[in-house]
Amino acid sequence: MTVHWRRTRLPDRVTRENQMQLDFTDHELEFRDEVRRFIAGHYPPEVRERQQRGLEIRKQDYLAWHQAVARRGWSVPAWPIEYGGTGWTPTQRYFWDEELALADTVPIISFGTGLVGPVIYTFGTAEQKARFLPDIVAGTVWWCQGYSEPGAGSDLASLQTRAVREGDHYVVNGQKTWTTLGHFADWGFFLARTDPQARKQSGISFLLIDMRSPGVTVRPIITLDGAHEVNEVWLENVRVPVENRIHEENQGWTCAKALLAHERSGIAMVSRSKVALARLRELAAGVAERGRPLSEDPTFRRKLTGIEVDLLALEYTELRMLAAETAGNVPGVEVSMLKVRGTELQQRLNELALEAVGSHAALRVRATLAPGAGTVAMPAAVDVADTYFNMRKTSIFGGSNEIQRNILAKAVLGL
Amino acid sequence: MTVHWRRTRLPDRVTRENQMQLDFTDHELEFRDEVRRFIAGHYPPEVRERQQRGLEIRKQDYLAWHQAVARRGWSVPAWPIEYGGTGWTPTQRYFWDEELALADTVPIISFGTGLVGPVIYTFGTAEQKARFLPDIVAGTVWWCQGYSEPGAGSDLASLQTRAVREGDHYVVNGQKTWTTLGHFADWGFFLARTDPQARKQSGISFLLIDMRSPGVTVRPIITLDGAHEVNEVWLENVRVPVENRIHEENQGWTCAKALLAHERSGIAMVSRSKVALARLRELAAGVAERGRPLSEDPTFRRKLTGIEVDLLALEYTELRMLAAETAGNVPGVEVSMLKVRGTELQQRLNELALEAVGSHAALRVRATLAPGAGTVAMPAAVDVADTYFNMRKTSIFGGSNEIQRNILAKAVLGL
Amino acid sequence: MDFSFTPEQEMLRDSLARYFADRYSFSRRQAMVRSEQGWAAGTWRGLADELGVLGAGFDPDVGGLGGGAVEHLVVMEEIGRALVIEPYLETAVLGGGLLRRWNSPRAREWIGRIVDGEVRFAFAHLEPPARYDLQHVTTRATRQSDGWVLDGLKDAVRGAPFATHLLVTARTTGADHDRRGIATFLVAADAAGLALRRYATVDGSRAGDVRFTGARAELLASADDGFDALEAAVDEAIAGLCAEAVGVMRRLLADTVEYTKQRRQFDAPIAANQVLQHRMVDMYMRVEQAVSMTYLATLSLSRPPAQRMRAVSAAKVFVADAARFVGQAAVQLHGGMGMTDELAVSHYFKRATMIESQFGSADHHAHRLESLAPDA
Amino acid sequence: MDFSFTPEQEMLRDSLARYFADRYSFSRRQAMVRSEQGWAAGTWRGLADELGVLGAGFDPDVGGLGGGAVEHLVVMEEIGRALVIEPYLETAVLGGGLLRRWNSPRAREWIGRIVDGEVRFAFAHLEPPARYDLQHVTTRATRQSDGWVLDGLKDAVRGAPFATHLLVTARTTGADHDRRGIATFLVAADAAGLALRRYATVDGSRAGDVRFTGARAELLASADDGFDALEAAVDEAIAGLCAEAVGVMRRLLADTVEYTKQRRQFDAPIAANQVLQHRMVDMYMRVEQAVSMTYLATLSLSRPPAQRMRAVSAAKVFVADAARFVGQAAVQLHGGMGMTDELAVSHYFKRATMIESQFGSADHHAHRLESLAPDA
Repeated sequence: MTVHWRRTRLPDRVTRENQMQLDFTDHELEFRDEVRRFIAGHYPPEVRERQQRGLEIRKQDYLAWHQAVARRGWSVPAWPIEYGGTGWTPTQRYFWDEELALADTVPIISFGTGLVGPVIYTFGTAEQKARFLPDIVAGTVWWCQGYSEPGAGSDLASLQTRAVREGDHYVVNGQKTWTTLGHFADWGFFLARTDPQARKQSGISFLLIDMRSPGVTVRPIITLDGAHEVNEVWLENVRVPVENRIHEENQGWTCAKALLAHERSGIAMVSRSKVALARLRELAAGVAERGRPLSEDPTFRRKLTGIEVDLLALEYTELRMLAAETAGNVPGVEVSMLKVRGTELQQRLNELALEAVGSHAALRVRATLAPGAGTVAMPAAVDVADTYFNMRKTSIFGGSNEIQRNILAKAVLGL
Repeated sequence: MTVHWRRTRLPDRVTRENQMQLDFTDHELEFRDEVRRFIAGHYPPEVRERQQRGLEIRKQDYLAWHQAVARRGWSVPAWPIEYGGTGWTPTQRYFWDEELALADTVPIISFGTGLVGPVIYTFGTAEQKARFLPDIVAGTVWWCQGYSEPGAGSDLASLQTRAVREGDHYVVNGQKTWTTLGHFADWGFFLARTDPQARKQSGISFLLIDMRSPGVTVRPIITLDGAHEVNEVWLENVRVPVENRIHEENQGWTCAKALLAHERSGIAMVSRSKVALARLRELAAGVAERGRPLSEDPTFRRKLTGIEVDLLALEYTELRMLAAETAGNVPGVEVSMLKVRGTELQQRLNELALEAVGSHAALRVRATLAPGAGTVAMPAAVDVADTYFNMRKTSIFGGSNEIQRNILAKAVLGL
Repeated sequence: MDFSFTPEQEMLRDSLARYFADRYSFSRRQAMVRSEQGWAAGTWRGLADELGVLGAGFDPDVGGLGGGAVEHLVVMEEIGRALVIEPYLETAVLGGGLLRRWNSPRAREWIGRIVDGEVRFAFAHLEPPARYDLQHVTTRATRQSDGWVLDGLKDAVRGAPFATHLLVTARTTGADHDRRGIATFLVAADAAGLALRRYATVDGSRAGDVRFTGARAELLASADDGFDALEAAVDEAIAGLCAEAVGVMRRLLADTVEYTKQRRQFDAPIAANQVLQHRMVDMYMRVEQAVSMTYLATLSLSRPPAQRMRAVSAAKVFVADAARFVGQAAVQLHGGMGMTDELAVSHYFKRATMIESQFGSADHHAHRLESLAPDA
Repeated sequence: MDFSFTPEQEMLRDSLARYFADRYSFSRRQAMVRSEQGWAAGTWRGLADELGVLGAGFDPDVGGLGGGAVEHLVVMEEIGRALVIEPYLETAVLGGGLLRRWNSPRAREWIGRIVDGEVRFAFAHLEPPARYDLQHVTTRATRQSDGWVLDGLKDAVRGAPFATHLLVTARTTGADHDRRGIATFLVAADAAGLALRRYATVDGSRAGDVRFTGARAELLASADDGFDALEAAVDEAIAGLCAEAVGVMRRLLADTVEYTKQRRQFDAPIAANQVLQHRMVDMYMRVEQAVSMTYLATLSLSRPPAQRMRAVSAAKVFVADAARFVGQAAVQLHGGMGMTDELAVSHYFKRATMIESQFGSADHHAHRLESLAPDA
């Protein structure tokens, strides 16, 4: 049977409205300017100075910036307005992330705002919300995450930490690991097994634990770059009031899943990578062999161009998802792609920086020079190698890139 | 407990004999010259002319060269001397392969010499040896392989072809595929299931079938480059005398395994790739943009250099295995590495050739030009794309590169 | 910012998809490209008369639908998906782009003929030693009392054997690589002084070398300053080519996912192999990002030249690499079947491969990108 | 052609392996490199007195064992395998290579001191703007009535804080990049006019910037024509570095295979993942080929300069890329544990990373390869 095609199957003419377009609205651009002005005017000068001098960023530095943002009312943009959210559009949230990146601010630590906060406002009781949310919004309490356990890795549900009910308390025993900045934490949110007989994901509860409770020990894990960023947390007969459990007993996995799905925005770190690319260009322009700057070496340039192109591809893929979100489509597991490609690009940028500084990459100067001893011959080389080493974590933590590809294979391709 | 180390644990002095060294012996080099002279003097001029004119290589062309080699006594170097082998050292065999490659000869088709021949002299009866081996050595009979079946792919043992014993014959029914140059074949060697109840690898027999037998149909498979190289072979009630079975009934898998392990020498195709690299350099020197030859474009050069380095790495890896073989160590599954890396390099060479000819790669001229119509603007571009397309097979056929990596993971790394 | 298609654009896509499914199935396409002529005029007529799609990118006052670059994107993606060889890119996108810029009564006349399906163009630009340099033009245009005549050789002119007219770049003045002095002409395929040597292309189309010996030609727009318009129209064609690549790659990915789920080996579908799964995820990620880059290029066509060129070249770099990866992976995962002429996958792979170099390779466009200021 | 080790070479390898296993375990090594001094003199003494290995590459008449490049390869591979920071490369290979070429009574005296473990060298060559250009030398050597004095700045001198003497390249004549006029000198680490700024390196060693202000120096061999010898000795050092990389990579691969077999996730060893298996196969293939390239470079050291340089540069290109791939994959497959300072794997990864650029990156050596005729 032949279908009869008629010209009327096509519109007679195309409307010029609602056409696909790259430009942002004036309103959006005004918002961006406002954000830019706010950051320029309120970023704590002493934090900026520590960054510029290459000094370690302390707990109070992170909090100072969080508190400045909170005073402006922007510390939890993605939250429901009733709990302090801004009601921003996805585009506004994107601009906020981008401006923070372009201004090279210290991050607003997301354990409270991005992770436990949403769990509390989604699953918590009115009392729990009233007790915990305001401090998270204000940035007066530092939260940490007690999820991973030694030997569990990406297989989160195989956790061994036990919480045994004794009256109105749980007695918690176990060990957590990879707890980022846990040494700064006032409170932590933990997954613990409350029903040892249940199947893997069942029988887990979500507990909030005061890190000053007796029996809580935080031990540093030094990473290969010499930094203290992650920790082990030991829990020995830690007594946790039952009212600090979020959601029903044995329903912790529901909280955990919700949390993992949250706050994917900015995961590709495009803006941070753009800043890194600009710095890399600068670095390469300052390095020369036989008088020719590395930035003019065709082999090096071609690698930079490859990264530039891939970064654009990632940026516009993220923007497409953002536009879809704006149009009401909640992003799905496709965001795993942003994580995979984003970390691959960050790591390629680190590799090129390492190539740019050449043999000088070997120098670990900052940590070993007496203060005021002056700079080495190539100041730009300082930290390049340690950054390269440190950033290897990005393809491992938060669900390794192999796990992300497994997820994509299953969820997107139906394999 | 501390071990006491004494200087006497080391030799007092090192002997200068038997030291590791790169050079070949004078005797080996003389042999290479002899091979080179033989090829130069005996390669059929009419075959060379067809190659130079880009004409199709016919059955008689392959056989003419095989027969010339046979007259010199070199057609089955790896065989035991009693059946016609040369008794060459691994180095001599390597030189033979290399000189053939450097002289760009048509290959000596290996279905007889490399595959079925060794099976016959290993597992065959005295009668079978006397009947089949001399023709293989002389190059008067063309053999083909009936192994793969539609739907089986790399899972060889899942074959469906049935051979049912009826008196002193087997009646064979089934379908084989990917039979290379089967349309030239006088005889074929086939795997057929003789015991349908047996476990996968058991119950298979190894049969020699006269391709002119009633019920044998060879149908061309045209590959993506438009070439007729492989075929389907249909077997419909083909009667095969029992005396054409090699080894015991149901022991065919033993023959098949022995055959797959055979004749790995030259599998990396290093010498052929060296010739291809030299041609690619020539090609790139003849292509220019704004007056600068592509061979001087730094981006293109860097890719060439990468291939050159990887080719050296493969060559010396093969030579190490060869040296180990010379010293009496039979190469193991490590040769899978030669196959994987060899084909990856061939394919990268094809990719660069494609890049070199640029948009001209689109032209399929030879097949569509009237004879004598002259050459196109870029004669070098002819066949580059079809070669690229054709050579995609190298990472698929003969056990895909994925299967080779599975083998290496299991056998070499114990995974 | 908005990346959604309008209802009209969705309608355009659906109509084309159904039209090609009905009229341009893979087996029909194969029968056609293997025929003596290598093409069937009916498809082009159908696109004009039955679908009216040839006017998608032109203004209503010349008989078009009033669309633009996004409509071209929609059409080209469907062309890629169905492996269509008809010269929409050369005729409506490239030729149309030049004619729109000319913007004269005569140009509107030509556009009307495009919309009505009366003319088909081939782009006769490449000269043997030019490689990808758009400015390398040595074919000479000479003004005579009654018009222009061309002399020179163009090779690898895709679609020339099917064209009614050739779009020919020629030099009115200046040296071989000068920007100034390049103009574009239209020459009737049957003009005296035009000799065509035909041959097949590996991806199922036909092409030819064209020699002009005093062939009469019609000048499009300006004689000496035609290069800016040419460069812009070629960028539009590159964006269209990227859209075609997206259609080709989507099909390669879909076929591969489907095939690996069905094909069993060692008692399991081969899609159960984690290595194959990750390869397909890598294909998927490249396809999705190629889509993004195609949108970027398409929506940048109306921006200032440096921005336009940067977006288009970046898209071509990405798409060329993606086309290679996706094509090779599709064939590899199809195993022996991917090597056969019989399955569609090998033909999509061949088209993907040719798209890599059409209008400039990844390296060529990377170099163009490098020649433009990073912040332009 | 022969790639087998002699029984004496096997004995050398076994002795070193057992010595390092006993005296240089990972935990001892870590305690040592974290100490205030960053090293322990005992190891060097042990290598000299207990093992006598420092003479492996020297002739018997200067107290050596009569070995050569292959003995250096054996030693350096074991150094890589045990992550040894002691300056065998700088002292015995590079310094020894220069001294062997000088071949004077004074040189034999120095060699004797190397064999006896009395001296340790650091190679003070790199100057801030030189990058990898071996000919870029601006440090000045001036002849005075009673010898030479040096003036200039060398930076990133690996092992300088442990050295008894620095091997310093300096210019006796010519402009900054001239081949002629470069000589190598020995300067005592405690010489007047030598100022050292110390710091740690990321791979567990120490380094320093060295300023020479009229420091007294001893000239090795010729004043104006020292570059050929320097270039040859540095090539020997690069071959040695490749051998070290092989040792490092063998350990990275072995640890990764072991770890993925033991580590369970989702109720199976993670080594059951096909993607991880193939990654390890790719590591294995790179390691094996790096071995081949190291043999090629080592056995080519005695060939004519162009052949030697080609083999050495090709080896460095391959080994640098392999070191990156193998190191990154090892950390990735160890997951979070690979990121910790606690396991050996991260330290082997860091050493592998530094080997990438030591004596020139992959791109640098690719360019050197390109500058030499293909058939030389």
